[in-house]
Amino acid sequence: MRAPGMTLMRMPLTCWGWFVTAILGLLAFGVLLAGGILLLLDRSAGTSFFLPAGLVINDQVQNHSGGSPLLWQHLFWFFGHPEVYIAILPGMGVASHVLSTFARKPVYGYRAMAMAICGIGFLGFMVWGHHMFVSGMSPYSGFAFSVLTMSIGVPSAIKTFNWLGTLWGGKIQLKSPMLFALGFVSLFVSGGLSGLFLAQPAVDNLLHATYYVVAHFHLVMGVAAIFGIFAATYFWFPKMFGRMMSEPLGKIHFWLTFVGTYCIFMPMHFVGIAGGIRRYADASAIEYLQKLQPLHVFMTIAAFITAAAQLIFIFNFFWSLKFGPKAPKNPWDATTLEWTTDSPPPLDNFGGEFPSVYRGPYEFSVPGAKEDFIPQHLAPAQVARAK
Amino acid sequence: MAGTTVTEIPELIGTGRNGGGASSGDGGGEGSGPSASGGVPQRTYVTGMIVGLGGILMFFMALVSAYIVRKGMPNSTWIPLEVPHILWLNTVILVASSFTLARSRSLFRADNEDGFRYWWGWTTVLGVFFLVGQVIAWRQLVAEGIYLQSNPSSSFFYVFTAAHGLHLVGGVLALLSVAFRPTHRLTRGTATEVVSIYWHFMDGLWVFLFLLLLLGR
Amino acid sequence: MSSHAQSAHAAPTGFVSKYIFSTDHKVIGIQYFLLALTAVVVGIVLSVLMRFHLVWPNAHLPFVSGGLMTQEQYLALVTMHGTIMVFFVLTTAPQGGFGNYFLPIQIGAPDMAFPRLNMLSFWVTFLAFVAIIAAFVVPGGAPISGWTGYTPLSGIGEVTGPGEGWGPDVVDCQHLAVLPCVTAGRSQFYCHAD
Amino acid sequence: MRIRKCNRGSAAAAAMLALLLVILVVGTVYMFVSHLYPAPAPITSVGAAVDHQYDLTLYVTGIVFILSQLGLALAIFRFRDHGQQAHFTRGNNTLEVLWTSATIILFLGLGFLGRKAWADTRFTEPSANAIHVEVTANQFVFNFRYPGADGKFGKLDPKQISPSTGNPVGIDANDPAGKDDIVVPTLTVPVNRQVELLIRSQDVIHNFFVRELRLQQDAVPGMVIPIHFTAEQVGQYEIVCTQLCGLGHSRMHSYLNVVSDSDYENFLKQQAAGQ
Repeated sequence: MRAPGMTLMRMPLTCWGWFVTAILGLLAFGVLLAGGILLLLDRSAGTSFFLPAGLVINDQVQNHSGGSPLLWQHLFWFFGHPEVYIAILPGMGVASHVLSTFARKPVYGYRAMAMAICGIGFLGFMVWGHHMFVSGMSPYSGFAFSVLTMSIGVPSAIKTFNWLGTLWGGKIQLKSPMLFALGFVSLFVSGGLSGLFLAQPAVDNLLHATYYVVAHFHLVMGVAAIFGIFAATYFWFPKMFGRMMSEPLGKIHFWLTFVGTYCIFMPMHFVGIAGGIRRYADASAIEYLQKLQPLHVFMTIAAFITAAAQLIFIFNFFWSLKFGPKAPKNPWDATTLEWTTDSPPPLDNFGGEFPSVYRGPYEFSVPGAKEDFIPQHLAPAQVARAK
Repeated sequence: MAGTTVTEIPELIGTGRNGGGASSGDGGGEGSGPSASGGVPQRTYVTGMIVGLGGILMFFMALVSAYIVRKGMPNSTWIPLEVPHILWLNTVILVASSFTLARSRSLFRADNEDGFRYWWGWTTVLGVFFLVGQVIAWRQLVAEGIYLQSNPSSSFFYVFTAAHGLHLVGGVLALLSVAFRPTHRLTRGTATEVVSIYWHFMDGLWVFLFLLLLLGR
Repeated sequence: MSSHAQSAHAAPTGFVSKYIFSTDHKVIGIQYFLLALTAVVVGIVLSVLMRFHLVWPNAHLPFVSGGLMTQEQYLALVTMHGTIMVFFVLTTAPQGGFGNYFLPIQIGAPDMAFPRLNMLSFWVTFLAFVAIIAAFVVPGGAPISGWTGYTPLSGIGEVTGPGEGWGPDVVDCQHLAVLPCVTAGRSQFYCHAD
Repeated sequence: MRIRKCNRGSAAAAAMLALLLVILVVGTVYMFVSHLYPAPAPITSVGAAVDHQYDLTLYVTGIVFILSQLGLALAIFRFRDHGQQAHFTRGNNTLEVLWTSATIILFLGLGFLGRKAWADTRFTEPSANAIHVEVTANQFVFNFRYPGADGKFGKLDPKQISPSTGNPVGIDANDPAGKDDIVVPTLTVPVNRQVELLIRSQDVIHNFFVRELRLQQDAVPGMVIPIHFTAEQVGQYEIVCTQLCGLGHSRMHSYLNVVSDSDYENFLKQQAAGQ
């Protein structure tokens, strides 16, 4: 299906992200399905896969025998952790893509980036136990999972450094997609680093099931992934709907969302460190939780503002659908194939003339070329040279 | 690519590295690229089936690991289940169906349409026999008063057989559709190939599950 | 060969085949995106309610029966926020939405490998979403055992209250079951290394 | 070409984003340094070890955080589009290898250093003279059972559980060893004596968490999970449940009283008399 000349190492990093994500989903969801079926049977058919003997609910003994609650946790998290990367990997791909385009620079260390995506996907299947350090699982396997989890920090760090390398020496144009991609990098760093605390069972003794965890996964897989989605939306909206989105509205949306999310989730770390426990409906029963209330007030106000800011995005989206300025084929001077076809693309995407690929996906600012970008489909002869 | 030095740049504007263009041929199999028609190369369907089987395999492996863990639980009151003897017959039937299918495929390649239909039909019949046999096995267990919730071992027995049975029903339907329905996007060669891959997989999977239920009690 | 060459991608006519049950990966991508957009609005509303309850637990809310939000309602918010955000936003938008739309174009393909499978998986996802939203209104209400659904809490009706609570999640499992199909469809592109 | 024109980013936006990142770094560092909302001081040596490991991680991640965020800010501002030509490069393998190996050493080293604080609570056996207390969690209370004078816990029988008649954990009435067992709703332990908790649950998964002990352990039905600690400071500390266990989750808590040896003896006497 790939176009002539589109070798794996010429694919945009977005495709690498989607590819690995597809594999993760393929292998992970089946496991959740199995677990879900067993759980449903426990609920409705009176089996006891996960339900141990001698449960006393409302003073009545349940007639289940010797099931294992931990078994469910293992099945669930074997799916659950890859799911985290299913959410974030496409975001990483989009971020790399957009950063390179608007820094007018090739992605720094393309091969390393692609390999890092694969590495994260691979390691993602071997770290589910770090959700279960204090669950009663063997402490020795807990330690093994801890080391494996720490090792996921390595490909993540590689990506971060390469993103910085891509920006360094670039010619950065702060369009709304670029702003969100930059926000993605910042959020990914902030959220990823707190993972290094949670990856250690000893420290997890203090932080497990506190708001620290909530802050961590919201930053890294929640907000960061959603920033990736926003970047993708602002970046590809012209291609998808043939009109440009409003830049000023996009920028306002970014500033409010960026500041807002940090105002929500940074204080959350401190609630967690002080022992604030997640999934508590009210803090009134526990004495020490009272002291943390001011932080909660701050976060809630920030949450209201951030939520309201999203209305700007929704308005911008639908308003631009109707009234946005017509988009040219290639509004961002980007190099990948989607920008060689009409906006929006015809039914078979290329109107019958399928492109051939002659070069890597991120040929920006190549010395000797007239334009500061060389689309993938340009044959060497077609490249205009600088005088 | 990463780490290539700035000296290669003229080459970038120039030929572009390792070919590209029409020279490298198109991605599709059977000489039909996307550029020719909007269609999908036949080999895609085979790969698709293999990839799909990967997902199915993970599903069953999850169940199997659950079986092993659950069985190893302390004080789990696990009563080993005496598998109904008809399962032996069923297993033989299913294994036989794989051979008839292989025979039918080879005849198809030899353009022996009648022979192909004959053995293909036998495969379908054997598949139905197997399913019926599984139901009989269930009825025997029920007659002995062994139900889904009676014991973890019986629970797993029903789960395994039901999950595998449902997948096999799909297989039978596929066999029938190939036999009677003209295929549009797939050539019949691909259709038969894809279906037999699935069938052989389900066969092997059953043998594995049967051995697990038999030896892993 | 010729058979599929002709049947491939005759431009669909009529609203339904063009915009509802379309096999065009671009339409499906937009459908996924809009689904995620709807889901994220729901998820944000839930989270705002949670934040509100955490700070003003005794404030009267007009739309809550009895005015005060109960513990059960709060835990239901937690669970539904998690489930909706993870399955219908974070899984749906980047992969189902943009992946569907741009992966084929970026590698120069006319469509996904299995367009009809692709459409099928969207509509199953859609049904799953409808079902999980329905969990708010089924008798017994939404599940309260967190999106992780740890047993025994999730495994025993009396405790979690809503026996129906897990109903949606089962439908969820169904949609998860189909997801591998679409992932398979997607993986096609890569199985074609020349 | 209209598009090309408006491709110019403005210095203002770049400066603002860079400034925001700097504010983020400064604010975060300030919050971590100022300890406005600190965790309470640990009351065990293991807790101290945990805190040490936490600090270590904080330094490492803190440095990475500051450098990368400030680096991002600097890049955004310095390389904003003011008409310059972007510097063409595809990356540098030496650098890749360099920072890859650096992070491997840094992160994995951190992981292995964390082993000790974990091993102290989880790998080691309790000493022979440790005090044994059985913790039973159920919706939504904790109950603590002391073996009593004979030092043996009586058998348990779920059918005999009845909080109303003062048998919340369901001690088997027919087992003599259970006659002198003491069951109380709060945990009282002597200072500087090792205590081994046997954590179990009657219904759903709960969790036993005391911040000052830096100790968290799920209470899983069907399992009895031992953990041990030695409290070194007299005082009262809150025990909370951190694992979502149902409607009363946020109300489920108890107290850990660390008392002097003599007070502990008195406590045992009173309870024994109360049986």
